[in-house]
Amino acid sequence: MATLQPVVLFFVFGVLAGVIKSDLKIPEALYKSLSLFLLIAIGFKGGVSMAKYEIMEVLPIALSMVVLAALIPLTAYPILRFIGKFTQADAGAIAAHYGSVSAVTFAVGVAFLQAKGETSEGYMVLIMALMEIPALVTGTILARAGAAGEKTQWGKLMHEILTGTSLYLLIVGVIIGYYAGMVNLVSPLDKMFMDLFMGVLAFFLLEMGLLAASRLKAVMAKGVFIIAFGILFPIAMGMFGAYLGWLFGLSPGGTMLLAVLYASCSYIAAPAAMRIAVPDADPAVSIGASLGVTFPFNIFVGVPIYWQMAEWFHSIQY
Amino acid sequence: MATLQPVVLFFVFGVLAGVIKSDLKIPEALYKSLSLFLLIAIGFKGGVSMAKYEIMEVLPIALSMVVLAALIPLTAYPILRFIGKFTQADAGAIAAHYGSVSAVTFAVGVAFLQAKGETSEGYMVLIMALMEIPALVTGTILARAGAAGEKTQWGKLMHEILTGTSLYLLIVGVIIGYYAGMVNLVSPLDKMFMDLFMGVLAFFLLEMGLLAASRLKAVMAKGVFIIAFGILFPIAMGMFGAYLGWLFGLSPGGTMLLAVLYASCSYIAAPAAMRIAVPDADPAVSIGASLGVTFPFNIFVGVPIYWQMAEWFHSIQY
Amino acid sequence: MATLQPVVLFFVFGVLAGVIKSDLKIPEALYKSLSLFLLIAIGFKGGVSMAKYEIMEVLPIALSMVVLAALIPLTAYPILRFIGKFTQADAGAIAAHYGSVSAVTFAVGVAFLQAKGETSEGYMVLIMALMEIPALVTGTILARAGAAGEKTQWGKLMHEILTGTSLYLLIVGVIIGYYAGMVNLVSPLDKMFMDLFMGVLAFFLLEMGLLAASRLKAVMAKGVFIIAFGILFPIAMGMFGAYLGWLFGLSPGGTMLLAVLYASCSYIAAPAAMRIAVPDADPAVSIGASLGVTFPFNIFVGVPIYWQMAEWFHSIQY
Amino acid sequence: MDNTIVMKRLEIVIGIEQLEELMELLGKGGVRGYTVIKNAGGYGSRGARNPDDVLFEQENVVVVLACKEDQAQLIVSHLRPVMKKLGGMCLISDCLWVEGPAVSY
Amino acid sequence: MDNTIVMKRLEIVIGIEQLEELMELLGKGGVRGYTVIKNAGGYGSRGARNPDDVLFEQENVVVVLACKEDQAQLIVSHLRPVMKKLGGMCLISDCLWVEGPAVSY
Amino acid sequence: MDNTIVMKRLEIVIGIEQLEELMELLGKGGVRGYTVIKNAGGYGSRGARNPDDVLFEQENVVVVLACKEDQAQLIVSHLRPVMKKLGGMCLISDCLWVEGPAVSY
Ligand SMILES: Nc1ncnc2c1ncn2[C@@H]1O[C@H](COP(=O)(O)O)[C@@H](O)[C@H]1O
Ligand SMILES: Nc1ncnc2c1ncn2[C@@H]1O[C@H](COP(=O)(O)O)[C@@H](O)[C@H]1O
Ligand SMILES: Nc1ncnc2c1ncn2[C@@H]1O[C@H](COP(=O)(O)O)[C@@H](O)[C@H]1O
Ligand code: NA
Ligand code: NA
Ligand code: NA
Repeated sequence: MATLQPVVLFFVFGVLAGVIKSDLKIPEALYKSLSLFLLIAIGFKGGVSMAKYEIMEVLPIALSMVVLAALIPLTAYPILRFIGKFTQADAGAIAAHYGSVSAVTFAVGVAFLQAKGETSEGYMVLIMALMEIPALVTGTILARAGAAGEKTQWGKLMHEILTGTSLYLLIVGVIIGYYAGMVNLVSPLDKMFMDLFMGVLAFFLLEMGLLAASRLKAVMAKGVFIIAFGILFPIAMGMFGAYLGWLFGLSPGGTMLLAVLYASCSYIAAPAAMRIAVPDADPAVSIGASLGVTFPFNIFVGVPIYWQMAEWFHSIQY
Repeated sequence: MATLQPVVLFFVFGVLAGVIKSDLKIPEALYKSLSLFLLIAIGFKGGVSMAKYEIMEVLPIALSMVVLAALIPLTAYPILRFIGKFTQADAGAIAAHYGSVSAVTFAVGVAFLQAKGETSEGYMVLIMALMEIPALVTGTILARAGAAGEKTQWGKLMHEILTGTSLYLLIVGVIIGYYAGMVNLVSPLDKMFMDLFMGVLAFFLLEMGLLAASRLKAVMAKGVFIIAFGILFPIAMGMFGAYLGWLFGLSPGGTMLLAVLYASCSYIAAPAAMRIAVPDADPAVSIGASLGVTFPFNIFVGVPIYWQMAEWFHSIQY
Repeated sequence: MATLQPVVLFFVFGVLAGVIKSDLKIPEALYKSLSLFLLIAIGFKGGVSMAKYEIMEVLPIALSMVVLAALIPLTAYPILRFIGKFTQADAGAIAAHYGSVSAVTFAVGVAFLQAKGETSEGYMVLIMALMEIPALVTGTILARAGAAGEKTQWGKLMHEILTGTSLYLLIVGVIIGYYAGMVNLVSPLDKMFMDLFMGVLAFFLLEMGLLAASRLKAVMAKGVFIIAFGILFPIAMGMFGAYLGWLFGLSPGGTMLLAVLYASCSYIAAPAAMRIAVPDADPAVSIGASLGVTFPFNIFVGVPIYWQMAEWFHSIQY
Repeated sequence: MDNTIVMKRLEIVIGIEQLEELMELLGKGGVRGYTVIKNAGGYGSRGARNPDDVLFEQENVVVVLACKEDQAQLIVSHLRPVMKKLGGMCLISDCLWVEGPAVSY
Repeated sequence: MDNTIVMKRLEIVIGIEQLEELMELLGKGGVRGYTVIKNAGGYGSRGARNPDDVLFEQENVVVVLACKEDQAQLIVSHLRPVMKKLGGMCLISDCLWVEGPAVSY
Repeated sequence: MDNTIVMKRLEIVIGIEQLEELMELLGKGGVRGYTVIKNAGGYGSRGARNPDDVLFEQENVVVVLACKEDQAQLIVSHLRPVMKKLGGMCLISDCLWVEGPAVSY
């Protein structure tokens, strides 16, 4: 078993603070500031290491993995709709959440690799940024296809997806990191965006713990199905991601990160997009499952499992 | 005389900004964020260095020093009640403040040792976290014993003390620091929680100066007694703490920090607890004395004195 | 052509976010916190390197450059009043803005030198802090001389100028940096105020881009004159500053920074002061020109030009 | 005015530490709509309260609530006994509710 | 009361995502003054709205507006048709405007 | 309504830079209670005021104040002369004060 990273303990103590009703509170401005930081820093880090590749060479692979991510909501939807008995709107919205990604889970994965001394492909972060698009669009189509009621505001939705803070800052980080890498001026910026990464993640996880604690009750009320789904579905998708990563010839580290991307689900960008696209879906269920079940599962259990999967695939001789 | 640390000058300029009515303002969210940081960082640092000890060996010593801290409010109360002529409620509440500790004063003490190249026992921070408990409980008993009026809300008070942000985050810091030290994964977190410690303290002291300036008037109005008390009582308690530290065989650095803990008084955790436990006490006096008199005295004059005391005790041959 | 610094790309993406109406928002508390940080850090850095000089030796030179800065609003006023056809109040207020300085532009200049490996005189930051005074006073006189209406509140204005956050924190930074340099205790503070400088600047520039985008429309409406003024006037003043710097025997780096100070204009301290001194001036024009035109011009085009000027003057043999 | 219903407007100001208790009371009163403005300050029988004080929580909360007269009567009768502990203020005035599709009173 | 004008006071509570639309409506109604309080929370037909939720924007906005009766009538007639989409609440009450030099109604 | 006192409700909106002056005025008027909501924005004779503008302080403040009619008269008489400099708005309406143990009016 891999050593538990100290940083994820912050999540545990965030949850605990919520459970024992501590008066601990993270100021909203700090939470938002830290999330801006994490998005830029994740992008920057990826961009810097992308500077070592020929972009044009990796682009087709990256785009394939992005497009294939549309399969995730397509798999989730029937399970949610027909086994979970969710309404079309809810099933589609939850599917969109699980097709999307969690940058913080990705960050925990990166930290895991770092502690192991493993490297990964820098453009994984580009895949993360772009994966939102097919996931949210597919989820919306599933939620709305044939449904009565007001017409889907596709224009507004696409604007929200494409200019939303998450995607925008990740891309900004990638571009600036890439440029800094090319002109060899990474140095004074890395003191902030690389050295402080783990410390900022610690604070962020503390707040995530508090948030997860406050959402847990809503999810528990929804019964055992959503909890089972929140654990089993990521494992399956992680396996699928690891398989694809290996197939496309990624390094073991990159393979594991692709598994993390496929397995993780969104609780920031997707809720905002779904509110516009599928206003009749209940955000409590999707956010609750995403943040209260899948996120903790992934950072504690999932990440080491996806690493095992990556190692297992890479041990195959053929 | 020891060199004045640059970091404490930030306090001076915070006070000055208040006095000349500068429009300088620290955003509330920044103040709160920095205080979260400092608590975790202080705990973390202590936890990391505790990883080098056998916990079970130091626990009895640490707990003795915690329990003995109950003597501080017991000493303060009669002075405040009978010489200072405060009401029972006020005397008890102020006694609780002086029995408690100031994490920032502690931090200045740590910075002082660092500049001197002296080390100290990591578990001092554990003592700091736990000292709140006997101090606040004793102070409350003194304030309420035999008093008429509503019954003391002991349940609510103990919840506030035990789950309050200060104690909780110090302990969280200690645990995670200890764990990180044990598994040898301190490294990426120290970039944040250790390297930035002094810089964050600088900002915090600037704000503390602004706050102290705004409280000074209220304290001045209370006359010369409270000012004399705010200076002389910490000296006496510092001496007591230094004596105990030496008695228990702490290093000179640890001895000095115990003196700082005994001499310092609270302006964050204690006011919150006293509002619940002793609602009829006037917070203006206790916060004013604590922040307007004792805090500046300690960081400028007290800390070097407590160091002298520690050195003096440790020079005793017997 | 010099390499574009990665950090200024953050400004570009801030503007872009505004233009495409991204929901990206920097929390107000973060913006304010970062600006406190930058002011202290700029001062601190300057103060530390001032510790290497005999203050009394450089003071006359520094003060001369401060006093000569009064010429900037005196030059700007007739252009604005008679060519630009602005009202007396508006012309005076804009002149005051252009006589003042932008600490962020200065910071970009410092970063430029750093990337080039060039040094500069530490007391440039003192000049920056003090330049506000003659600029704002002269601008106010120009705006109010002979004007009817309420009397100028000189007392209130001087208080605002002298105790305003910008000037105050720069001076605080200088003093503490100087002291830390003298007692050789720069070390733990530099981890914050020096190492993180560029990263903080990056965030700040992102927000400045957002702000500039939101102001651009107001400035465009004012027509081509103000845009031409916002570009040509700084070039002329930059030339004047570079000439003075060379005349006073500054290093090439210092010469360039003086050019930056003369060329840059204020959008924080000056608006606050002008609201008190010239309440009938329209802040939309002065802030718009300052932030929407001159600031971006300076950080992208001006800074490299001023460096060329400094090199050119220093290549003169006489 | 056309398409309006005669109603009562309640405006309650209390310390934030008592908000939870107030919410429970309103729930018992069967209230189906209210608006909460946090981060208020003020002055009253307990002296000044400044929401910006970072050392000592003193925030006030303003709760505005439109309802039918009989429900207002009910809420006030629930509220008065605890007013002693709650402190703060409660104002009642007349208002017209502009009818819309949603009924949240 | 001396030196006062009889006017109407409108108090509108909506979600912040609809503020822009409301502002346009008020502009069309020829409104010359209003006050906006953001960061409000509340409860209504769509359930609870908590402005402090960091994951999901649920902020309410309170808009207070004093105007002459006929203008109030006009604003309400503009407002009612869109109330369906807007949700929220709109109260009208009587008030006196204390005359000053500036006329912003 | 039972257990209520007939009172006046004042609602004042001014720029934050004038709050101190207003507080002094209210003090002179013998006011014993008021509520302050900061961070408001709005639109009036001086144009739009946006509390979120980081470059230029434009915050408005809403002060709500319940008092007896004669005191309202007094406060308004104090307020009107300075309204010119203060700008902003002041509304007066009728209300009932729900009696409690504390008297802060
Ligand atoms: N009866 C009421 N009294 C006060 N505020 C209300 C009332 N009904 C609704 N609101 C406010 O209007 C917002 C939107 O209402 P709704 O669209 O019905 O959910 C709520 O979140 C409340 O802030
Ligand atoms: N008719 C009105 N209704 C509501 N608020 C107003 C009205 N007129 C002015 N205000 C408020 O008073 C502030 C100052 O007004 P003024 O001094 O006229 O610009 C404005 O920014 C608004 O917040
Ligand atoms: N007469 C009043 N007018 C407006 N607000 C009041 C009044 N009296 C009390 N308040 C508000 O109610 C809060 C609590 O009042 P108290 O419990 O009397 O101190 C005060 O801080 C004010 O915000
Ligand atoms: Na996913
Ligand atoms: Na103590
Ligand atoms: Na200038």
